[in-house]
Amino acid sequence: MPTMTLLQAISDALRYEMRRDERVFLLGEDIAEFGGAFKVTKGFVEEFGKQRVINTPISEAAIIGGAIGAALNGLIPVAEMQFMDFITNGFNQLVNVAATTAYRWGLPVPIVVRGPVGGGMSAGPFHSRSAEAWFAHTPGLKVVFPAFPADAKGLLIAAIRDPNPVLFFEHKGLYRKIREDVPEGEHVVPLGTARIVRPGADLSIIAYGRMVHIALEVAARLEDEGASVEVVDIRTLVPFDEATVFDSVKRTNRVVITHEATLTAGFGAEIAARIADKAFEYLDAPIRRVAAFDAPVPMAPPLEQAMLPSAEKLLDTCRQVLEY
Amino acid sequence: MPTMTLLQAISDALRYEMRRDERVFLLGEDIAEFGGAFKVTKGFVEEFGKQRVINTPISEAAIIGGAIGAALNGLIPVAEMQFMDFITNGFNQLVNVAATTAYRWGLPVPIVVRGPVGGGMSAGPFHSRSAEAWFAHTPGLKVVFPAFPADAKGLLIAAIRDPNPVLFFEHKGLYRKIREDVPEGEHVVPLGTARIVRPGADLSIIAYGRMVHIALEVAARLEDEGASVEVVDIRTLVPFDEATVFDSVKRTNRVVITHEATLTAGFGAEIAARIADKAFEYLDAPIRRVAAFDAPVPMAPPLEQAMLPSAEKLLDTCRQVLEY
Amino acid sequence: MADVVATAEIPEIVPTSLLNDQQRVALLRWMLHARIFDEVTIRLYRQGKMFGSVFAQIGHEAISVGSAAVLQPEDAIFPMHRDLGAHFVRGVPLRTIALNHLARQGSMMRGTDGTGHYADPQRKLYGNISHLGAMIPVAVGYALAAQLKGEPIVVLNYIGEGGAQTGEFHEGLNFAAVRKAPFVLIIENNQYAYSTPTTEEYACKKLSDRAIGYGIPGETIDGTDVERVYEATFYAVERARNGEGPSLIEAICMRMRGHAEHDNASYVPRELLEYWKKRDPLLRYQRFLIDNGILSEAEIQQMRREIEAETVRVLDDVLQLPFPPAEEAFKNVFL
Amino acid sequence: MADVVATAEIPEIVPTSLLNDQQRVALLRWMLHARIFDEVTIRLYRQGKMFGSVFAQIGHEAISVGSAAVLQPEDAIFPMHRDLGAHFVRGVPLRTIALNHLARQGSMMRGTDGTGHYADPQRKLYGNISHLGAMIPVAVGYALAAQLKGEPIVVLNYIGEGGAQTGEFHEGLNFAAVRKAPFVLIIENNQYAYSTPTTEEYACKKLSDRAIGYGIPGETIDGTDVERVYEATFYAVERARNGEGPSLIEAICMRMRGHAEHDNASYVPRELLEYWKKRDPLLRYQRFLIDNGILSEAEIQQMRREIEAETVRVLDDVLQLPFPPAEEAFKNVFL
Ligand SMILES: Cc1ncc(C[n+]2csc(CCOP(=O)(O)OP(=O)(O)O)c2C)c(N)n1
Ligand SMILES: Cc1ncc(C[n+]2csc(CCOP(=O)(O)OP(=O)(O)O)c2C)c(N)n1
Ligand SMILES: [Mg+2]
Ligand SMILES: [Mg+2]
Repeated sequence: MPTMTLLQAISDALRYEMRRDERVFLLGEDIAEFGGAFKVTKGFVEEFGKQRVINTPISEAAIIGGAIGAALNGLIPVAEMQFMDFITNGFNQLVNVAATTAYRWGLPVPIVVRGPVGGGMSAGPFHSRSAEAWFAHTPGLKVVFPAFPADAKGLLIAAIRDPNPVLFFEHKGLYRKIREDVPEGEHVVPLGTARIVRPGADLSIIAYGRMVHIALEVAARLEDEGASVEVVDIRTLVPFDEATVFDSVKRTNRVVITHEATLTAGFGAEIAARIADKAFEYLDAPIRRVAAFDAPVPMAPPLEQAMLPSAEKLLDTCRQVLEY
Repeated sequence: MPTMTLLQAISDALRYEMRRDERVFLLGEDIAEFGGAFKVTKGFVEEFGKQRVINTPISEAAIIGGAIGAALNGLIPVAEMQFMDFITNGFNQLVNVAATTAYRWGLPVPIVVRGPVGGGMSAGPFHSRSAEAWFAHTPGLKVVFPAFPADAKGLLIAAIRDPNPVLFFEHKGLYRKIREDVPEGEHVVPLGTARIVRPGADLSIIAYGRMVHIALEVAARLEDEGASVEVVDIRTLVPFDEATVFDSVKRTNRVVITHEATLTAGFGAEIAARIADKAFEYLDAPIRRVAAFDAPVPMAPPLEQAMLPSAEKLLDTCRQVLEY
Repeated sequence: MADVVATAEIPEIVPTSLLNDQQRVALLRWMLHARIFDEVTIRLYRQGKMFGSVFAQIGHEAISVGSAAVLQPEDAIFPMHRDLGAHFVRGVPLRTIALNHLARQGSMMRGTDGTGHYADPQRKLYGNISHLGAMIPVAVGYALAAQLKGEPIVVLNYIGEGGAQTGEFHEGLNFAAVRKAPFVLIIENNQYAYSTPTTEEYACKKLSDRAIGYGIPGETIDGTDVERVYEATFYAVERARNGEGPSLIEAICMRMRGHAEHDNASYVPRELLEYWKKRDPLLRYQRFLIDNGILSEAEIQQMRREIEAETVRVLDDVLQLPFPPAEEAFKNVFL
Repeated sequence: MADVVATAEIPEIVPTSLLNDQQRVALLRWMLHARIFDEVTIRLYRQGKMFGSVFAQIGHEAISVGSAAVLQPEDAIFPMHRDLGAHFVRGVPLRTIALNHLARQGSMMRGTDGTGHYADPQRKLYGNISHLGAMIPVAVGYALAAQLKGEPIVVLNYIGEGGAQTGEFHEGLNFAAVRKAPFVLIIENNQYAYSTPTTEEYACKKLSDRAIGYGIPGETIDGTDVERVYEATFYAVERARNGEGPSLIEAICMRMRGHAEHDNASYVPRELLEYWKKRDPLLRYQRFLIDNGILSEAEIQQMRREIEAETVRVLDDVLQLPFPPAEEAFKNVFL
């Protein structure tokens, strides 16, 4: 199995699907000759031509709306947002057109809207937002947020084959940082399946995206302190794998939920609420969340580090919950 | 004190503020001579002129962006969305411009974006959405959702005087249905203050908007069954009055949260998560939520009634929690 | 506006050589269908028997019918909310239209939505959503896909002059122009967006002048002359089919009713309505057909009676039907 | 494009009678400030000493400087991301610019944001956000408020030709036109949006033709001729101040560097850059001033040295400063 970065795994998934199914095509800003701002589609235009790797004007509503229309006409578009922050300009297309078409028309809208998200690189308030909760609160959209290269490949392939609109969030801080063996060729990770990335007995950390890696780091440190911490990577927010999460909580009886998005009304609240409802009697401690402070993502490193959730904050919170 | 409907109270607040402060002006579609789709601004153009009651093109981004710019230039704009559903077309202006200006520039953006929301009148998926959670998850925006005429007036006046961008949700099903005495003239309800609209000892229902009225109905029915149910109307989602909610839960030890918005990642999840964290030890039962089924709001009455949260569902859930 | 118009002439129907008499009769039939559907639903609305809003398209018939009639069955159509005529042209059965409008059991939308919001993929008809402008990028994407697949189809899409002020109008049309997509957009300029007159919607003389800024052909035509609409659409469609890219057509007409039937449109000056009443697209076309010996007054009346009887019967029938059952609410959020 | 351009002529500076020699010297000074700021930050970027991106505006100086110079202090300006020249024209001190660009302690944005995103309300300068097009409706709203208050100010706003394809461009400009807001929008057409050439961004000949569709004046000008920019802006601003409404100006130039300094712009044909190098707005204006005896070569070199020394000193200084403290992150989410 070749070793790939998260970014390479995403490119690999796109290339694999485009080779396999000629209905799959790409559209987005600067994705053709230039290969996209992060080079996810580097070399694609050479292999697939300008008909299947389409540079668009700076028009996110046209990109997403165009993808929807192409899907209605039998193609399988994968739209890139240069940064996921810009999805706000195509928001209406996603929440009102894409999200309601299956329900109203019974017609598939097999689009994927993917792109980089997240903070930690001093990119400021307009290039760092984690916006997944807006979409998790919009019935009709699936929401995927991988943490590992192999999962990213398998989930992206599943997303492309899914008949529903899927939002696919790629943490740009992981793009070139995380590297692992990734199966060549066919590799599908079904949407809606969480994964226990580290088993443990005393506490469950429920995480996704970049925070999975921080959770693993924290779990390792807590092991030195004698605590056995389980880390669950939910991988997809919608559909949400309740069984794996509840099962973990039922075994550990303590839970900390973490994401990089801001705290209030973030997806962590949904996870907490479900546990507080359906796994209530298994809880030996309050459910705690570790998330970003409720603010835009600031640019200067000291501010950004303070605003984003950190290993320290997660560690601290886990200790509190373990000691409760 | 005059008796007013929710709609009249909102008009009254707007009129009062426009008379008091000539910086206040209105913009939106069809709000001038026509008085708006729901007639909230009927008669306003006659009193305040076309300079302060501005009909706009069908351009929600221009309406909201225009309001932001006018606010930067010293005015206090109140923008009407003909239906709050259309806010998706001005979403970028709200979440990226309005929400970040205080943080980045230290400058006030005293805008209010208000309009009708909610289902129950067979208005279909594009005229019925409850979208408040998107904005509650966007730091820098305040979110208000009144249930009663007097509160609506007092909260709208507070929203207009607030230096921050405020989203003001008006349930159209309450516009002409709810009527009560409303203080004449000056009447301010501070943002961030919940209100116990019915005291009780055995269970707290935490609600806002239309669901407050359903909660009251359910509380009355449960009283007949011998249960004493408290109903807390949170009134504003952001800022959120933790103290009043926690205090209620600490007294009753049982809680049901309800809103008309769809369940997953709705604001009820945030309320549940906070309780499961900070009032955990007071809980004698799981935290339950009663919200809409995760779907677009369908049009035909049987579907819509099934999809929206109902008194029956709330009653059922309350009984379960009481019996737990 | 009102002054200009009061003294304005009523233009003659400009016959096009592209149509034969049989086609002309078909155009009239579709226009009658649209008009009568409105008349009947307005009546039902007044009687409190309707469900949902009635967005009458009286005054618009020549646009939706004259343009949709140009299309081949493989072509796709994305109508706006006053394009019932196009639904008839595409061959959607009256009963299907009624079932969807009234959200009854048997509707393709299963009660999830109503009015003309449905899609009939067999007939390549994709309804609008309420959010004005939203379907423009979608229709463009549909056209783009045809282009990528090498299918020589054309996509016809409509928008009100009010909806032409949305950002999605701009992004969609520009994208179509850049990609030379086989796309034709018709702006139905009916003088009002709800209560708002055109003077408060835009400041240019002709909305077709927007085409210049996209590098595509634009034309403003009489939207009450079905022959003129047919001809203008014909050349735009031909151009699109030949790979020469999109066109923009502004068709001028008048919304003869309120925005929907709850609205008495008291904000519309009397004279304006008086004038446009004389320009009624249906009556003028009837006169044209009679004057040219294509149909007799009696034949038209007969046609009218048949269509009316059918419309009343179908609507009455459909109104008897139950709404779809509650369980439908829980299906198909995802496929 | 590359072919057309290779053989194209280098236009002469067209002197405007609106400027006197003292003003001309000021224009040059501001252009030098902008150019040198870029040169120094590019150097720092290469040395790994910069913070954040460097969006050089080399090739754009005549636009931001020539247009901003027209404004009165009460007028407001909403620049885009290559309008550093305008910041200098407005009198923002170099140190303030540097503090904000580098997000250092003492920056008006307290480290929450960087580059030219700051606002200086005293100088009526409101920076852009990253989302292209977003500030157009905002600038229009600012102009609208002035109109409502009866203040005779004008709002000058800029957008790239790429940003002109956003929905907010359309909604904002149309709203301004309808309200006859005192608003001037300059499209800085520098041939590329990141890697995307204009042919993949829009299909019209001149973006100023979009003005027709809004019913406002539009003009395409040489954006490398600071006198021409001044003149075109002057009349547009005068018009706006007289209550005659907005104007659209397309100023043609070339982005002489990558999108930002991380980008080597290898996608730009060599000949294109060769050609535009000869059309350098700064060098040509220097030559014009020398040829017309307004400044000597030596005086210009002296000016250059002074500005360079100051720029280097200020940037070095500011780079020594710490970032604002972490606590700032928790302030001012709400006021
Ligand atoms: C984006 C959006 N904003 C507001 C509305 C509310 N609305 C529905 S129809 C309408 C007027 C439409 O005018 P126009 O596009 O000219 O079409 P017409 O009804 O005149 O045929 C408005 C404002 C909407 N549907 N969508
Ligand atoms: C709405 C939006 N989409 C995408 C981007 C990413 N982006 C940043 S700059 C840029 C190119 C801008 O081109 P143009 O407007 O011509 O300005 P230039 O950089 O050429 O001066 C893009 C695509 C963005 N900032 N905003
Ligand atoms: Mg109209
Ligand atoms: Mg450019």
